[in-house]
Amino acid sequence: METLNGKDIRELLIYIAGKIIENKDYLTELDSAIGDGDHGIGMVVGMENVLEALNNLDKIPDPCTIFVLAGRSMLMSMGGASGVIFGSLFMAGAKAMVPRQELDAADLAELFQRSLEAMQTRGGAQLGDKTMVDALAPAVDAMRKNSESGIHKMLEAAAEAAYEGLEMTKSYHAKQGRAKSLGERSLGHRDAGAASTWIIFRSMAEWVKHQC
Amino acid sequence: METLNGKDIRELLIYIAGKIIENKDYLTELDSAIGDGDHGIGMVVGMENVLEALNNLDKIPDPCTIFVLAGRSMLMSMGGASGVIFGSLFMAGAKAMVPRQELDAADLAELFQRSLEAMQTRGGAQLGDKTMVDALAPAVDAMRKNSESGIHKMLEAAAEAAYEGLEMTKSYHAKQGRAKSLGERSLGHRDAGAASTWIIFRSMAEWVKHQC
Amino acid sequence: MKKIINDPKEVVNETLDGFIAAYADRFERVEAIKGIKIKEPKDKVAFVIGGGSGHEPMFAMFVGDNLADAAACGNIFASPDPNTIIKTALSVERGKGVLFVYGNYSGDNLNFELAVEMLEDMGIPSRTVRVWDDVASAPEDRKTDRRGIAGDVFVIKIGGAATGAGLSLEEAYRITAKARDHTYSIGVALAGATIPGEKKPSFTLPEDEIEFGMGVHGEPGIKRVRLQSADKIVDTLVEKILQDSGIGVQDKVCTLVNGLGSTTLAELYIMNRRLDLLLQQKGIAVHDMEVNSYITCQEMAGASITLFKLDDELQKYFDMPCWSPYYSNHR
Amino acid sequence: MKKIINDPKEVVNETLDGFIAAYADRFERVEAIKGIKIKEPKDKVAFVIGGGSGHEPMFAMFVGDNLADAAACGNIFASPDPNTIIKTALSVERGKGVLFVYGNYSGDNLNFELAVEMLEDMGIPSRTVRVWDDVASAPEDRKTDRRGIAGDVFVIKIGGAATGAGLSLEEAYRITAKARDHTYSIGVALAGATIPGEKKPSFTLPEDEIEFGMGVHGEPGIKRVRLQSADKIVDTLVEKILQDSGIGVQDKVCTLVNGLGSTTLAELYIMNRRLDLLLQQKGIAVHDMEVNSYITCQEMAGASITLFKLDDELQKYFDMPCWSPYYSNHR
Ligand SMILES: Nc1ncnc2c1ncn2[C@@H]1O[C@H](COP(=O)(O)OP(=O)(O)O)[C@@H](O)[C@H]1O
Ligand SMILES: Nc1ncnc2c1ncn2[C@@H]1O[C@H](COP(=O)(O)OP(=O)(O)O)[C@@H](O)[C@H]1O
Ligand SMILES: [Mg+2]
Ligand SMILES: [Mg+2]
Ligand SMILES: [Mg+2]
Ligand SMILES: [Mg+2]
Repeated sequence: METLNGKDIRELLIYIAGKIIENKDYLTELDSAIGDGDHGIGMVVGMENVLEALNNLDKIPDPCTIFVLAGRSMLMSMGGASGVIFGSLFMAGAKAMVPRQELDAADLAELFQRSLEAMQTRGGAQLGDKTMVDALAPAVDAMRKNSESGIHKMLEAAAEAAYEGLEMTKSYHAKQGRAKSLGERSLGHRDAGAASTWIIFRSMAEWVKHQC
Repeated sequence: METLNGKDIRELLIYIAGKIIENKDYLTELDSAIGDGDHGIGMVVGMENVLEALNNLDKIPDPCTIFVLAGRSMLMSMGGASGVIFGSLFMAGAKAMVPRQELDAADLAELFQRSLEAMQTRGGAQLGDKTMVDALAPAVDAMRKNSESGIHKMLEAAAEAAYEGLEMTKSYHAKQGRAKSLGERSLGHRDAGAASTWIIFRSMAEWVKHQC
Repeated sequence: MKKIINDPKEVVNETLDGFIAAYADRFERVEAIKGIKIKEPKDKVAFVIGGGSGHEPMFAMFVGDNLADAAACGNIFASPDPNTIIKTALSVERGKGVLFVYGNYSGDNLNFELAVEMLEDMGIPSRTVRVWDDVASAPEDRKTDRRGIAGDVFVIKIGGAATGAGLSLEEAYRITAKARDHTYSIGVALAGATIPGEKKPSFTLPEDEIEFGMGVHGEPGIKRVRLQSADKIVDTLVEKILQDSGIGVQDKVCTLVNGLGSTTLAELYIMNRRLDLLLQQKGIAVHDMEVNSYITCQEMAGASITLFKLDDELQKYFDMPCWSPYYSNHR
Repeated sequence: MKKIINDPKEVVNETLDGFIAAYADRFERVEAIKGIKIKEPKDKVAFVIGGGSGHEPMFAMFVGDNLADAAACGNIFASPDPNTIIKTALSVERGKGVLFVYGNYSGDNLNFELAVEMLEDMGIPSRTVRVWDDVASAPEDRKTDRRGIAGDVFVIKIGGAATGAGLSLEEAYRITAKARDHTYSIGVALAGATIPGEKKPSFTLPEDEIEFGMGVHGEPGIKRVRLQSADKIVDTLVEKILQDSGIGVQDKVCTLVNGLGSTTLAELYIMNRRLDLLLQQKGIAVHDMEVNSYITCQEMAGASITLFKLDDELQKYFDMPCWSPYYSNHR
C-alpha cells in the first residue's frame, strides 16, 4: 500500500490503541522507576477514548481529520504530561496539514515532523532531555530519509530509530518531566514516554506489514 | 529461710521486675494474638517504676509497706487493665494486713488471698474468664494448701499451679478484657496476664531458692 | 514499620508537647502528667475525656470550645492510670462536678472507676458515660460488653454541648448517656498497625482478606472475607447497624465514616457515597455527614461507619457550635 | 495494597460524589467533568485550583469560603486535561477573570497552559501561579524547575483571601505570586504508596532507610539515609530550608508539618515539637503552626515541613477567616 485513506488511518489507530493497552504494565513499570508510575494508566485512558471515538464514527472523514480526532480524544481526556504530549503527536501535525483524501509516505513524514515541532515548542524538550522526543525525533528523521522507499519501509525505519532513541534515553540525565529532579539517578533507566513512542511506531509498521 | 523481712521483699520484687522485663516480647506476643499487643509494654513500664521506687528507698520499711509501695508504683503509672490488676496484686492484700516486720509462709498466702479477692471485686473476673485470675486463683490455693511446708516449697507449688492455670486458659472463651469480644476465636491462645502471673510466682520461687 | 519518633517511651509526652507548641494560645498541659486542658476552663461542669493514646486526634485533640475541657492520655493503646485521670479532672474542676466520657474497655473501666472513687472521696461528684457503640463486639443483650470506637465523636460532641450549655451534672449526664445510647458503629479492617517501638504489627491480614468488626486496637472481629468492593463493604456494615439499632424510615441520623489511619480520604468518600445512597433508599433522613480519620489506630488500614440517631433534644446539642483543631461544627 | 474502592477507574468520580453527598449545601460538581465548585460563587475574580487526584484533601477539598472557588481534578497523580480545567473555570467565572494556582509539574504546566490559551481565545483573562516550594527538587538557580508540594496550602490560602477581598486579577495575582515566592518546603519519605487498581507500590524503601527530598508522587529525592530520630530528621529538614530561603533572626513565619498519608498525627506533632524548638533557638518568630495531612500521597509514609515567610501584606491575607471542610482559619 502506497497511500493510506481515512479508513486505513482509523484501523491503524485502533491497532496502535490495542498495542498500547497490551503494554500498560510495562509502561507503568518504567514510569515507576523514575516518575510517578502512572504513564501506563494515562495512555490506556487515552487509547480507550480514541477507541470510543473511532468506533462510533458515523462516516469516515479524511485521514488528517481522523488523526485530529484521535489526538483531541487523548488531549481532552488523559490529563498528565502525556495527555498533551501524545495528543499533540497525533493532532498538532494533522491540524497543520492541508486536508487530503489520502496520505502518502512523504505526507506522513511531514505530519509527524510538524507534530514534533509543535510539541517541542509547547513542552520545551530538547533531544537528550530524556523524554519521548528522544524516540520521536529520530523516528521523524528516519521517516524523512526513507519516505521514498514507501510507507512500509519508512515506518520500519522509523520504528527502528525510535527503538534506538528509547535505548539512548538510558544514558541521559532527565531534564524534563518528573524525572528531572533526579539528576544522575535517572541514569540507566528508559523514559516511559519514549517507550510509548516506540510502541506507536512499531505498531504502525506492523499494521502496514499485515496489510501487504 | 522461713520468713521474709523488708529487705528480702525488696530484693524479691527487684528480681521479679527483672524477669518480667526479660519476658517483655513473650508477653506482648501473647497479647497480640487476642488483645492489643501492649501487655509486655505496660508490665515493663510498671516494673521500671517499681525498680525506681525500690532502688531509691532511704530506709527499708516493713514488708507489707514495700508491697504497697510496689503496687502503687504500678497502679499509678502503668495504665491499662494490667495497671490496676497487677497493682492490686501487690497492693490490695498488703494494705489489708496488720503490719509486721517479717512475713512467714502463712502470711504470704493470706496476703495474696486478699489481693485475689480485692481484684475479683474490682474487675469482676471469675475463674474460667480467661484472665490472670485463672493463674492467680490456683496459685493462691496452692499457697494455702502448702503454707505449712515452708516458703520455698509453698512458692514452688504456687508457681506450678499458676503454670497449670495458664495452660488452662487456652481452653477458655474469654469473658473479660479485650479478648471477650472474640468468643470462640480466643480458644487455643494463652491469656497474657495469666502468663505474667505465672512469671511472677515462678520468679518468687526462684529467688527464694537462690537464697537457700 | 518505620516511624518518625525519638524514644518510643516518650511518644505520648512529645506528641502533647508538639500539640501545645501549635496551640499554646488555647491549651496547656496538666502539670507532671499526660493531660491536656483548655487554658481557661469555664464555670461549669467539667467535661473530661480520655483513654489510650495512638488514636490521634482522639482524645487529646478533642479538647476545645463546647467540646472536652481536658483529656487524660494513657500510653499507646493503654488507659491512663488513676493518677493521670484525677489530676486532669482537678485541673478543670470548678466546684460543679466532673462528667467523664471514655471507651468501654477493661483497662479504662478499671482506671477511671478507681479515679472516680478517689474523686468522690475528695468530695467531688462525678458521673461517667462509657461509650459502647461497636455493634460487632457483643450481641445486643450484652450491650454493656461492647467496645467504644468511632462513636466517641458524637458522645463527646453532645457531652461538650450539654456541659457547655451550663447544665447540671445530672442533666448533662442524662443527655450524654442518651447520646451514647443512640450511637451505633461497625468497622472493617484491611491491614494491621505497629505500636511505636515494637518490631511487628500486632496483627496481620492476608493480602486478599478483610475483617469485619475488628476493633480500633486490632482486636479481632467477627467475620473474615475476601476483599470486596467498597459498595459491598458498606452494604454489609449498614445492614448490620440498621438491624441492631432498629433505625429505619422516618428516623433522622448524623453519620460518620471514620478512617483508621492509612486508608485514604478518597476511599472514605467512596464509602460515603454508598452510605448516602443506602440511607436515601431506606427513607432515613440525614442531618449531617462527617468523613474523616478522627479515631485512628496507628497506620491501620480500614474504616468504620457510625450512625447517630437524633431526637429533638440531641439535635439541639448537636447543632451547637464547637471548635477543636480537628473537629468543629460549622453550622 | 488493598483499598476500599469499586472500579479503579471510577475512584476520582466516586470520591467527588461522596464529597458532595456530605456537603451538598455548599458545593456541587461541575457538570460532565471532574470538577468541584462552590454553589454560589461571589462576584469577584474566580480562583481555581487543581491538579492530580490521590492527594486528598488537596485539591478538591480546599474549595470554600475565601479559599478556592473551584477545583479541577485529574486522575490519580495526573494533571486534569484542558477540557476539565476550562469547564471548571467557566463554572465560576464572573467576568473578572480567573486566577489559577497549581503545582509546578510538566503535566500540570502543559494542560493548564493549554487551557489558559483557550480561555484567552474566549476573551477571558487568566493568570497562573505555579507552586514550586520543594527546595530539594532543584537548586536555587533553577527555582522554576522545583516541584510544588505542601506549600500549596499557603499559596491557596493567600489566593483565596486576595480574590475574596475583591482585588483585581492583577493585584490578586501579584500577592499570590508573592506568597508562592515566600514558601519553602522539604519532605522525607519512609515508605511507598500504591495507586488504586495497581498491584505494586510505585516505589519501595528498605525497612531501615528513609529518603530526604522525595516528592509527593514518590519521585525520588536527594539523599537516602538510615532511619534516624525524629529530632535529627527535623534538624536536617529545617537546616535545608533555612539555608535555601535565607529565613533567619527577626523573620516571622507560618509553619506546616504535613503528613503524606499513613504517618500518624503523633509523629507529626513530635516533629512539630522539634520545629518549634529550633525556630525559637534561631530567633525566628512563629505566627501560626499547622500540623495535619493536607497533601497526602495515598498511604505513603513520611512528612514535609513548610515555612511561609510573612510580611505585613501577606499576614493580613493569611489572617482573613476562611473555611473548607479540612482547612479553616480560626483566628
Ligand atoms: N515537556 C515534555 N516534553 C515531551 N515529553 C514530555 C515532557 N514532559 C513529560 N514528557 C513525557 O511524558 C512522560 C510521562 O508521562 P505521564 O507519566 O503520563 O505523565 P506525568 O509525568 O504527568 O505522570 C515522560 O516519560 C516523558 O516522555
Ligand atoms: N477484669 C479483669 N480482671 C482480671 N484481669 C483482667 C481483667 N481485664 C483484663 N485483665 C488482664 O489484663 C491482661 C491485659 O493486660 P494489658 O494488655 O496490659 O491491658 P489492656 O487490655 O488494657 O491492653 C489480660 O490478659 C488479663 O489477664
Ligand atoms: Mg507519570
Ligand atoms: Mg493489652
Ligand atoms: Mg492496651
Ligand atoms: Mg502523573
